[in-house]
Amino acid sequence: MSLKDVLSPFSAWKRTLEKPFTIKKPITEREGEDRYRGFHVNDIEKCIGCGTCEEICQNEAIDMVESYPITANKGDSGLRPQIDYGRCCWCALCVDVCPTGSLGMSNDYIWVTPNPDEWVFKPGIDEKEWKDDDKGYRRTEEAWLLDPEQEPMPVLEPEVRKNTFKEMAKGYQVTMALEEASRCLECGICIEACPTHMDIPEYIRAIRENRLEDGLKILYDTNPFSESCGRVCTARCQDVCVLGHNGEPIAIRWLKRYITDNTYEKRNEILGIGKPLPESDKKIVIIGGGPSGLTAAFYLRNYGYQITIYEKHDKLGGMLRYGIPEYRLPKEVLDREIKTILDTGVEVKYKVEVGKDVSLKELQETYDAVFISVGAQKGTEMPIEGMDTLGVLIGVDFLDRIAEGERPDLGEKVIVVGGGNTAMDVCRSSVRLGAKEVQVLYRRTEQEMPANDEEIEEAKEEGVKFEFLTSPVKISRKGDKLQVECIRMKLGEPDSSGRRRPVAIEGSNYVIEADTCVMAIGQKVDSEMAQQANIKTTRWGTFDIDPTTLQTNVKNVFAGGDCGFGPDDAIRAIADGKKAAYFINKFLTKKGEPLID
Amino acid sequence: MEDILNRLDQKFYVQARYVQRPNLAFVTLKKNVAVQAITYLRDVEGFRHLVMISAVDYIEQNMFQLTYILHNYQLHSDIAVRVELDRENPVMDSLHHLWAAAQVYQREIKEMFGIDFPGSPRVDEPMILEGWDNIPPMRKEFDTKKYSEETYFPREGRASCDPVKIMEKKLYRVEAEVKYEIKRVVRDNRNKSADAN
Amino acid sequence: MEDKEIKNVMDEGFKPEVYFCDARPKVVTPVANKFVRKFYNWAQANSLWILAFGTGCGSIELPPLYKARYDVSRFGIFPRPTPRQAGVFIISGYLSVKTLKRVIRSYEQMQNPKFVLGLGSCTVNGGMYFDSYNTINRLDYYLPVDVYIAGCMPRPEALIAGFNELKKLIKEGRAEGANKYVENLDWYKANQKKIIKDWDLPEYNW
Amino acid sequence: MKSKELSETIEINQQTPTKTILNPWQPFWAEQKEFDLKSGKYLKIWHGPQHPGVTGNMALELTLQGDVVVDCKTHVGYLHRGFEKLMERRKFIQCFPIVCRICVPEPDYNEYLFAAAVEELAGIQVPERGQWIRTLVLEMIRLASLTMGLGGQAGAFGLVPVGQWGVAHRDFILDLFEELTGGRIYHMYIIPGGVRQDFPDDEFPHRVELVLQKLEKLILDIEKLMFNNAVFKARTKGLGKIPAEWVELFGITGTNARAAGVPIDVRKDNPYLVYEQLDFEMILGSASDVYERSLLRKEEILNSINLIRQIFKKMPNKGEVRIKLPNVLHWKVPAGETYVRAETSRGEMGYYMVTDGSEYPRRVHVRGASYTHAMALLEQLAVGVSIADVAGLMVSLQTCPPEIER
Repeated sequence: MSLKDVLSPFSAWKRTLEKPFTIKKPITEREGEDRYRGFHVNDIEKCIGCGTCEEICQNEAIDMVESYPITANKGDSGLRPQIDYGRCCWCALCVDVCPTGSLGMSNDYIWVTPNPDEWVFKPGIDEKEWKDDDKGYRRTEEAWLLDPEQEPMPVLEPEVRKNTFKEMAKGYQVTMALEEASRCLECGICIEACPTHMDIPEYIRAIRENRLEDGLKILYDTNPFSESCGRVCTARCQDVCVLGHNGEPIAIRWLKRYITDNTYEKRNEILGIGKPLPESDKKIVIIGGGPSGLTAAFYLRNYGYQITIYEKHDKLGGMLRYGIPEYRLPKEVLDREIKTILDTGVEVKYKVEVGKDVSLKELQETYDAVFISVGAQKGTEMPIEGMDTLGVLIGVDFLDRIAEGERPDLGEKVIVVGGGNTAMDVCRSSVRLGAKEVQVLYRRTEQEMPANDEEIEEAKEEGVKFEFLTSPVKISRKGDKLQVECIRMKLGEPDSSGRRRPVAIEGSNYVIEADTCVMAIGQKVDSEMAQQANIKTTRWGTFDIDPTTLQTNVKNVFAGGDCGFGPDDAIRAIADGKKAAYFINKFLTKKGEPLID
Repeated sequence: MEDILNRLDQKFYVQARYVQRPNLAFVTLKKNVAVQAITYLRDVEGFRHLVMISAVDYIEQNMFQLTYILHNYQLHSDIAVRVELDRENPVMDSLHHLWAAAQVYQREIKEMFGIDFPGSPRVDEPMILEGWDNIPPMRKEFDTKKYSEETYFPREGRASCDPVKIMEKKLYRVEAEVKYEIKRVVRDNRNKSADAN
Repeated sequence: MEDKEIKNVMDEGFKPEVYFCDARPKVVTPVANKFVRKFYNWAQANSLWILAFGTGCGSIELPPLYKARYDVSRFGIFPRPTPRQAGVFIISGYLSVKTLKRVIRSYEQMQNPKFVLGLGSCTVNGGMYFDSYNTINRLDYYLPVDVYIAGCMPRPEALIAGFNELKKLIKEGRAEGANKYVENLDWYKANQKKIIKDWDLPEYNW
Repeated sequence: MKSKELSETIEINQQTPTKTILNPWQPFWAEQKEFDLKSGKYLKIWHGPQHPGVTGNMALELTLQGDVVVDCKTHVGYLHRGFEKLMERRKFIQCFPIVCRICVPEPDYNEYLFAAAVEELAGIQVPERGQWIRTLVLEMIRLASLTMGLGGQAGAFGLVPVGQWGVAHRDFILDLFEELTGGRIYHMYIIPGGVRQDFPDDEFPHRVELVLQKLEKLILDIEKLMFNNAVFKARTKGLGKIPAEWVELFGITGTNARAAGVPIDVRKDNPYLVYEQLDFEMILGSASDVYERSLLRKEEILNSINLIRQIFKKMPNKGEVRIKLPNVLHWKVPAGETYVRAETSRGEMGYYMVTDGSEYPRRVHVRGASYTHAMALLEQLAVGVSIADVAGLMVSLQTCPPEIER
């Protein structure tokens, strides 16, 4: 022990002159850092109540609860997270996983109370002092735990597909499907958006767990047109998909297609179709063998009724066959799918047009129930001069002809009027028929186009030109060319549908030369047969039905699909068919009682 | 590494080997030669550091797997010796005489898995748990959440809603009824036809 | 203890009932005089001595609290090494069953007035160990808690806020945890005995 | 101060395996000593769990003769939460918020090791910048832990000012963590695939440097106050000597082994993360007593400061910090087994992970660095030590009860 060892500790005295480390006012002086993970905040406008935070929370600290003033809505379950601070560990996994980015954490961290039952609150709804805090932990793009990118669907190259009606999308390979299926969060927000309410998370889970047979069964529980829907559905589910808020939605449609693509050979076997079904002596007639009618037939057959379908054409399928070009839905796919439905034991009368060949009144009297699903097959004509000029075609008729196998010569330049999915089908078919230049005229802008974005994108890839805010006013013929006179439009006030109404700009007329002009601006219902059985129709020509039960004013006649609600997509028609099956069964089993409470 | 494993294989039959990365290999040995083999690895091959002893419960195959990880300071590499034990009567030879640290691991494994190491000091004393009267907690059949809920009174008043159910109730009640009824009918038919086969 | 007593202990073994007061505790009623009572409360509120028993992870935030940076001794808060000198018991987070037994013992040894501070989620509803087989879920079944502090871990500032709340309660005369324990002693004991399987403590000792 | 008697009893401590062992199955560490408590010569007391000197919540059952310990049994389990069991019912992503609770002073090692084990089994490569940030975080937490540990070591021998400084300076490091990660004690920052977020801004390294300078200044003071202190020297020199032969026998790692002159350091032997690209020396001692171990820890603080500076100099300025995982809610890790290790301030910490291809780990075993130090070793070392020095001895082994019993 040296003297140095005794003295050197005293050097610590020099610290007495330093400024102390002590924080003078501990609670107010130092607020949490910008990234500090304090109490939760929630942007309740952004939050859609998907419950992903609840699922990832390893402490089971989060409950999804109904919370005033939020109510359930399209794409929003109306639930909001409620957090138990007797469980939370402030790990912020819920923030990092939040698909919409609504959840965050404030940098406020002081909360003391003598009452342990207070420790549950709904961030963003309950009044807390940190409710509107901007500081604190927020999810950044790099910290997001979810994958915003959709697995791309392999498609034919634009140069190849321009010349062929072969199916464009090739379908997912196994690894791609697994990858895509694993993105699903299983929140179930999509189920509501689907008109037929398919169990989407369930079949996606079946894919992930490689139980494709189960997946097929789940599909056929709610939709007997799964294979076609997997190709051409408008996929309203994808519009509300929770991942779509900050990235690309799950490719639900392609996943559905993946199941059917891999099981179609054994479909009847898996589903037990062809095996005896319950038999009832009641007979039901279905008018029109489109998606709606066939769906109704499939499920009514499962109830045991005897079904007869009256079909105007020589093949079933309705708009799926005659409205959708082959490159999106190959005919063999449709054929094998319809065969599955017919294998349940449905009788079909082809080439019989109800209203002309046989009267509706007669059917209504001889059968126990009638389901009308004739669709909306008539193309709308534009109320302009020169509609009957040679070379002016109607969109649906045009597609019908192509579906029948015709390959008309359209000339060099084709003009397509309209902005819906039919217009897209028409213009893309025109490209495939060899038109050098295809131009789409639409009276609003691209944002308002009702066609799917995907379709528009693909049409552009194939070289289709788009001309927005323009509308034809007159068509005439000069030599072998059509002279289409157009007028420029501008967007005015929003109308009843919420879209801004186009208004013509006076004097902005100009002329486009073309070989063919196709009008694809809408369809109407042909409901002439209704008078035969005194069925009421609406002023748009659709059947006047109860929107819930699909029943017309004649008790045993039901109508649905496009002819009930006006032109819409296939999945809507399928949903109507299913609903009709349910209510027809109810009508036949509970005679006289009201169909709904 | 391969040489060492080959030499080990010659002396004590190695049932399975698996090289996870160049400096970590797993070998499976028979229960009766394991302690000899570990002594050999320690004294001859220079694996003188017992990193840890651990057990894995393979309830599906009705066995426990004991893992001894040994480290060689010269080669900077590890060999993990795996020994499979019968789950009904799990007994293993103790190696407390090789490493002083082993007795602690063995005590813990005895407590957490119920694998016995006769002769190991204080092996029957409870180490971590006090007054435990259930099956050893690390065994797979022990459900910790259920036990916790039954024993420790979680706070009441927590209830969660399912987004799907709530949307069905609020937004499309009739259609949900349609869906479930149709689903029931279709499934009934399918099950009947499956039964008929 | 006399030498003779020590010899007795050595020979016959330790008998807790002889050496500990096993009497049932009594409720401490506040002083009737308003001014004296206020003075008592003021004095109690400003000398909160913590029992230095780190029961869980929360104890890692206690040293910063006592030490130079936060220096709570200026607020009359100071760690004490033994329960006999301490007035505040900080349950710093989760409690395993084994610790709970020692905690109860320490709590009962503390003299009145005494208070319990529950730190973090674990004391409220199990926190992140809600499904663990060895940790209790809610502290208020076994010990009366006066103030809870949110966090996992709470920052020392939050702890100081908790002490401020406790001071407020004491000054208002509402920190009645110890009396609650006495009044519901049977209920607390029954809960404690339910989970402490090898109960070898006297009913109440101090 | 050591009395003459005491220095004699310390001789008991010097038993080494070179002593002839009569029964190979009952070596000295397995002997059960019996003491006749009724004779009045011995006294049994409990040191902990409620004791200000123990590190964390654990207990030593000491048998004393006078004030010298003749037998010591450690009792753990007061902090047992069953992490290994809890992890078996949590998905891989859900595990990482709970693993950091295994060791309170150094949570990031648990996060890193868990992530590293999962990454190895799942075949994930972490981006380079992510690796550098991970190394930075690990060195920073080592610094924080050592600073507090040094303060605790001094505090256990009555040198309170060092404790005050150490804890306060650790707080400055925690402030940096708060900026970087958003958490003060539990950072939950290293996740499988990388780290959660990049630096908050470009000035962050500068703020770290300021804290490092403060620490360097502190070390100078600590040297004078603690290591040149006659009282500290007298109490710690010769106390708790670990013979070099014990290192392998007891599985001693880290500073405790290096103080005995055994050159083992996972950062050098099995370099992980970016330690290969960093330039540092293994710090070795020889005396292997409490004083030497404290001194080595002081050196380790300087080493860590040096490493942090190097990291800032060498790390890439831009780049990804983590790679996207597959959907974490359904993430399945392929079946396999692995063991990963890292050097914490207390020694080698390792994670042994077994997966079976499902969404949950089958088994995770955590080799706590102080597991053997605090149990088998302390039981041997405490024998022959004065009761007043037991707490100091325990701190010098850097025992950490939460990682012993998990």
